[in-house]
Amino acid sequence: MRELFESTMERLLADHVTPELVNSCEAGQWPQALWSLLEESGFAVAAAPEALGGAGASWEDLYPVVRACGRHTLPLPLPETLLANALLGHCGLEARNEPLGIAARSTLKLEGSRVSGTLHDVPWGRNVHHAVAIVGDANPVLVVLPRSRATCTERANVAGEPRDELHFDAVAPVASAGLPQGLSGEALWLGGAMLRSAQAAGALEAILQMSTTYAGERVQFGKPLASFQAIQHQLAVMAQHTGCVAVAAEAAFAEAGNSTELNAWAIAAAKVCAAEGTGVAAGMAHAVHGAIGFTHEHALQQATRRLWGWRSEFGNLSHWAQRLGRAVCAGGSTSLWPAVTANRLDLTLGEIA
Amino acid sequence: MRELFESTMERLLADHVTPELVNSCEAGQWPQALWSLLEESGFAVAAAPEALGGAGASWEDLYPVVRACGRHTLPLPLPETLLANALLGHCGLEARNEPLGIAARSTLKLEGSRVSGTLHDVPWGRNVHHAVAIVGDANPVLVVLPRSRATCTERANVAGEPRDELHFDAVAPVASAGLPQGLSGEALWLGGAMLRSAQAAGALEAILQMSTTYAGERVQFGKPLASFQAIQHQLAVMAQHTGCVAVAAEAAFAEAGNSTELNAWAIAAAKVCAAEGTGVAAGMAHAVHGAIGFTHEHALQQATRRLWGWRSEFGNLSHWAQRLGRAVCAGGSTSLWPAVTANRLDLTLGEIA
Amino acid sequence: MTAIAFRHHHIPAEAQALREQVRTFLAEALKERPPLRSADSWMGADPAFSRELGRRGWLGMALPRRYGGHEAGPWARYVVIEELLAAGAPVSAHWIADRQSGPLILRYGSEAQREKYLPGICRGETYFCIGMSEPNSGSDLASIRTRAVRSTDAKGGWVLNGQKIWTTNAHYSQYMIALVRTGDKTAARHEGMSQFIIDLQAPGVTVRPIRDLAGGEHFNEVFFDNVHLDQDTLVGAEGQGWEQVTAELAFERSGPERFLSSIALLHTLIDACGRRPDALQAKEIGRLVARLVGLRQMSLSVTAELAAGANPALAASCVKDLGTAFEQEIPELAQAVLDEPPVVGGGSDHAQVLAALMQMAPSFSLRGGTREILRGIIARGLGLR
Amino acid sequence: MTAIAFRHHHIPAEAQALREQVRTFLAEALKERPPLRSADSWMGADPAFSRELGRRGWLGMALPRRYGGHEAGPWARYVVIEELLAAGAPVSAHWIADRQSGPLILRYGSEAQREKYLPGICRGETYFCIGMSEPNSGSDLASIRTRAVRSTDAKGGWVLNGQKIWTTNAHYSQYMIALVRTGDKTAARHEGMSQFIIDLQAPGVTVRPIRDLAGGEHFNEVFFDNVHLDQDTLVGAEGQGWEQVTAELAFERSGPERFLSSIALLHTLIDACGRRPDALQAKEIGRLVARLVGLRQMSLSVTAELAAGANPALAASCVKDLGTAFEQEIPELAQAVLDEPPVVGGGSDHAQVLAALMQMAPSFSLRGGTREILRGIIARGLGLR
Repeated sequence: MRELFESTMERLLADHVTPELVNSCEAGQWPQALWSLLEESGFAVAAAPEALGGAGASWEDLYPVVRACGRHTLPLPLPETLLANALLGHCGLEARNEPLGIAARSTLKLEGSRVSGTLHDVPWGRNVHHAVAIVGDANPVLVVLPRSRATCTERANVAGEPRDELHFDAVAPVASAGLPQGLSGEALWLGGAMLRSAQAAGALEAILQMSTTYAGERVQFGKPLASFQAIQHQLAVMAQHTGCVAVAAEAAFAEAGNSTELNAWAIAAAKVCAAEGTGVAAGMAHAVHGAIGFTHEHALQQATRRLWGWRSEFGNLSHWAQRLGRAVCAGGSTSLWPAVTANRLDLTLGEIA
Repeated sequence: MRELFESTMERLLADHVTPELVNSCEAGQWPQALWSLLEESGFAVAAAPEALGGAGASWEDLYPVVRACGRHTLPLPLPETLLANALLGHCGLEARNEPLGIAARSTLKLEGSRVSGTLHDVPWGRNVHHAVAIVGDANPVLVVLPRSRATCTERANVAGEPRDELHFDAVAPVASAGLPQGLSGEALWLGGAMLRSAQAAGALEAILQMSTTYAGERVQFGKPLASFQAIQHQLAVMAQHTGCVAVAAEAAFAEAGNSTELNAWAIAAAKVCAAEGTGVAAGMAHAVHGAIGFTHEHALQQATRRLWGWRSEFGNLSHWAQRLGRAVCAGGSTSLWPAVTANRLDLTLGEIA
Repeated sequence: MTAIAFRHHHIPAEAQALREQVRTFLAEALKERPPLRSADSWMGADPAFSRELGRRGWLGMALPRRYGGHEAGPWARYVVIEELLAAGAPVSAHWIADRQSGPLILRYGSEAQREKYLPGICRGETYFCIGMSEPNSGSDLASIRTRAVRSTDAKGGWVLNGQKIWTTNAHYSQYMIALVRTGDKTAARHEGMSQFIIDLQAPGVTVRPIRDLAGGEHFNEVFFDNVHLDQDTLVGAEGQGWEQVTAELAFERSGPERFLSSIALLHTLIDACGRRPDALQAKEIGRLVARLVGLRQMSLSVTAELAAGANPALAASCVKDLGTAFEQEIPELAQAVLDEPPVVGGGSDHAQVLAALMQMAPSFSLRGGTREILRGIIARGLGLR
Repeated sequence: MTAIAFRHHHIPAEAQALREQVRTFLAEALKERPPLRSADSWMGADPAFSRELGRRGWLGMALPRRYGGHEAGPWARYVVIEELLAAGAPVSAHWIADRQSGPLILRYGSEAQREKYLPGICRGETYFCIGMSEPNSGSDLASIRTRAVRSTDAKGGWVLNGQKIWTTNAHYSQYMIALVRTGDKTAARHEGMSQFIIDLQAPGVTVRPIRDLAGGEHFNEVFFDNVHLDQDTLVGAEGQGWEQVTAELAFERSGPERFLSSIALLHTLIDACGRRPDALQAKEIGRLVARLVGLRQMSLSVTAELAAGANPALAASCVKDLGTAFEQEIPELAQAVLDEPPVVGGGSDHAQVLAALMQMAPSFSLRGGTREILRGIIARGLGLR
């Protein structure tokens, strides 16, 4: 399934996501035609079980899809919709073939059968049909809230992608269910971090490719940029981080597999590698491109600005690094290597500090 | 005075401190002949007032002397003796023309007219004649303790320089005095950090010089190392940090001047720059030199190992950076720029956390 | 070891005395200015503010009095400039005129040029941009193709054709000082170039803004289509443009603008971390403060050398390269040590300033010489090439 | 984008099954070993330990059974090696023989050579070193001058003269596999080189240890003065030495030894920071852990490609260069985040391990290809040169 997903998605995005489209979306457009294609192709619901209207795809299958969204800077909440539908499926709720929002952080409270409060940083909050959130600490419940009943405060991340606040006042969810065994109340935070690490992997591949191509074409001081040792070294370092992020993110998806439980250890490692790789590679890509990469038309900055935005979303470098560090220290040095080889350690240990 | 100090010291050390001498000292030798030269030339007591047997030299005058000790990796406690005699002078005590130890950290307690406890990390503790420490928090007193009355546990820093523990049991100081107004109970810690930043400045200059020379001579792939862009860039970055440490350290000495009070702000900045510059430059110097720089005979490693040792002594990078950071945060952003331009901010604010 | 002899320098007391005046003025003048605009110091143009600085005698400070200047010496100028930048004052309108064009015209210009341009610069009314880069030239200025040829008609002078690009502030400057070819096409790469003062209102000049990644318009393309240049628009000697520009660049590489570009973000970060930062925040803020202290000392050292008539190209390049690294590190660290994402169009001051500087920062290593150029200069200074 | 296709790989279950066995053995075998000695894994030689590994079937694992090997496949070997290195086991004695010389002899050696050397390697009794660098050659192996010329006397074979330097472990190895010149002096730089197995006890061989910065003796100079080499000491084809060495190096650049060299210090750092690290310590330790996880995944990806018969030179160089940066970062961070100076001859385990690795770390980017060499390979793989 994975190969089919990958090739279909790559073709679809390569055909439709142009720098012009991305710019028009930053200016406020919602590319309905492209979203309809994604709905028709079944990607929006792919992560839900077949019995609930999805394709039963595992996270391992979906890794190249999310990575491709990053590589092409898709200006639509497809990764978020995949996650939302996966969670609906785990909770036994019907998949929704529509743009869905997710809110990992909120002030939501359940009062009887209605919820009130604010969802923070909802990707494309202004455009989605419903938003998915988890409410309650002791007995967490997944709720699906109609966007039409919310008031929206528009915000954007550094790349101009909508990250809105949705305010609900005594609104009845259109669906809700308690979380099943193994599904963390943090699932949207963990899942969001996992998605962003895969998108970062894709965008890093894109800027490496652009930089390599540009260095081969651009002539300075009578020879191609690519022939300067300093440029070669920068591209080599970019390649190293790009490879590291790609494989760390893939491991996070593979460890999640089809189970309800996401793997916090592998996700933390991937998100940290992605945040760090972004810092190294985005700066180098701009250094290689020079001024041209700063123009509003250039695809480079569409990728780098998203990388800068994504690395702060669902926990920045220190958030995830500190969780890893606290967990390892709490377990002592003898916990480290077994955790590395098992790709697993209980990160809730990290909450003690 | 400064120019005379600088040229005299440079000549003296260039003539006498060879890699062989440094190695023999690491193996346990005490170079008495060289120390006698330093005593005869008056450097050991230079920082004390003339009335108390010194030359009344300011720290600004002495900066090039301490930097030269670093550049030549002088295997003797001359910088520490300068500091000890400066403090004796501030306390109205007679200067001592002999090798002196300093202990910024100790468990020393004053009981009547006698002291007991352990002095930690005393440079050349096994060789000095007396050690200077400050005892007591409320009414701190400077004490001069006879080395002959201590038991010594021998330790060394990463460069093999003696950093011994001296244990005293009910020993009467040979001299003691309360600290005058303006002299901090931390004076040995601050002063030690100031000395190490100047030594680092000198050693960084030395390894830049060695690396530049080596890169010009060594041929690889048919051309001098110096002609490779990657090598040029590394040496350029080394030069930047070397310059930064030199001027930051000099500023710390200049701000201290002749006054009793050392400038914690300028010292903190210098020590942080030195620690960071060491990390960058020592690694690059070894990368440029390749395997030859690892041999026991080579002067490069004599300088880099001291740099690695010194950056941990009298507070590591984080110690001083956190003091700066806490002080600036406690004052709020509006305190930053006035402190930068005045080269001064009360760092005791930094102790609240 | 003398190649990089940085020496500690105190700013003389008479120059220091200016500091409080400038601070007091800025505290009042900028009190309503939100942090997001302070982040944009270089890019923020405010002609009224520039004229006010002119009135106060803080522009053209080093220029002779007979041209409207104040003969105030390099240290007074340094104090004023660092205070303006640290406060995030909107200096962009007059910046290039005050820093580069004025001194260039004084040094190489004719008496007529000095009289024509310098008084307006000192008043904060006359703005310049610098025409260097061209499409396909980038850092490689020797490859430029814009060309002035001797006019054959009665007016004399030259006729200019070609194009400049990435020209900061061309859209509101009255003049450009451009480096163009005047020699024959077979000349060596660095020969046959000259500098001209071009009136950007002249017929045949077209300025087209370039929209940047953050949506702003600071850069421009400037096209020259048979633009007539009078004889007295030539600055300095014909064919000496390369040498003149090279001397100018050394000046450009060591001032406080080479390490203060992200200072507004350091300010919001300090306040966002609060009075009791955690161990990570304290360490990284303190490390940045230490580097700031060190860079300023380096910059003062270079200023002293320039004041003494030396040409400290190596030291100046050290300040610029290390300073740029510092400016670029601030947004990286700010994003890493505080878990607050950068936000556009809302959110806290810190989140917005972070978003702005995150996007601007990569450009800091392009202006005034790329990292490769600077390190090449340093390597040459070390005797490596 | 396919040039650096790192893919996630699970280690197969049958190889994983070995892990607990190895761990249990190591926990017992190394329980008295102080951290300072664990820090010295590569450099620590312990022939008894090596023979014990041989007895357990954990050496020569990928070699055919008929030579004493175990035909265990690359994953089982990977598991054993990473467990040994993570535990800081003293692997130095057999390391090169097991990792490089054995596979080389299997691949290029004659049947007689295989029968002569491989069983001893599998038993942990026969140790090899590698003769590559020479004075004035450094990374530039094509410039080596040690030369074997055809013997003119009755015995046949070759006569070897010259010198190798920086030869790790030559002082206790029985054999060296050396790259030397056999072609005529006018041959191109990479031509006319061959590999020989040299008996280090043979007449004319002198091994002289080089004392290193920390006072240890791991490197050697090895001198050859008319050393006679039998015909059957030539490995592979005459004149093919360069190609053989190049293929060997790719194998050498992606294993866990390329990022685990400082693991003992990460262990002592974790314990020295304690169960409740501060914000700075938690962040830096966590960042290192994340990088370790990522590097291991990269290394597994390269192992899978090697197992599938590919030659992932670019990916392997990525692992080595990023892995070395990681190994070198650990002592830097350890010294920065905990205010405990490195100590020699006393003090805490952490202080002593820090002192040891601080001094060793710069060498990590010299062995197995310098940073410049590796980045050059990556750049070539990206199509840049």
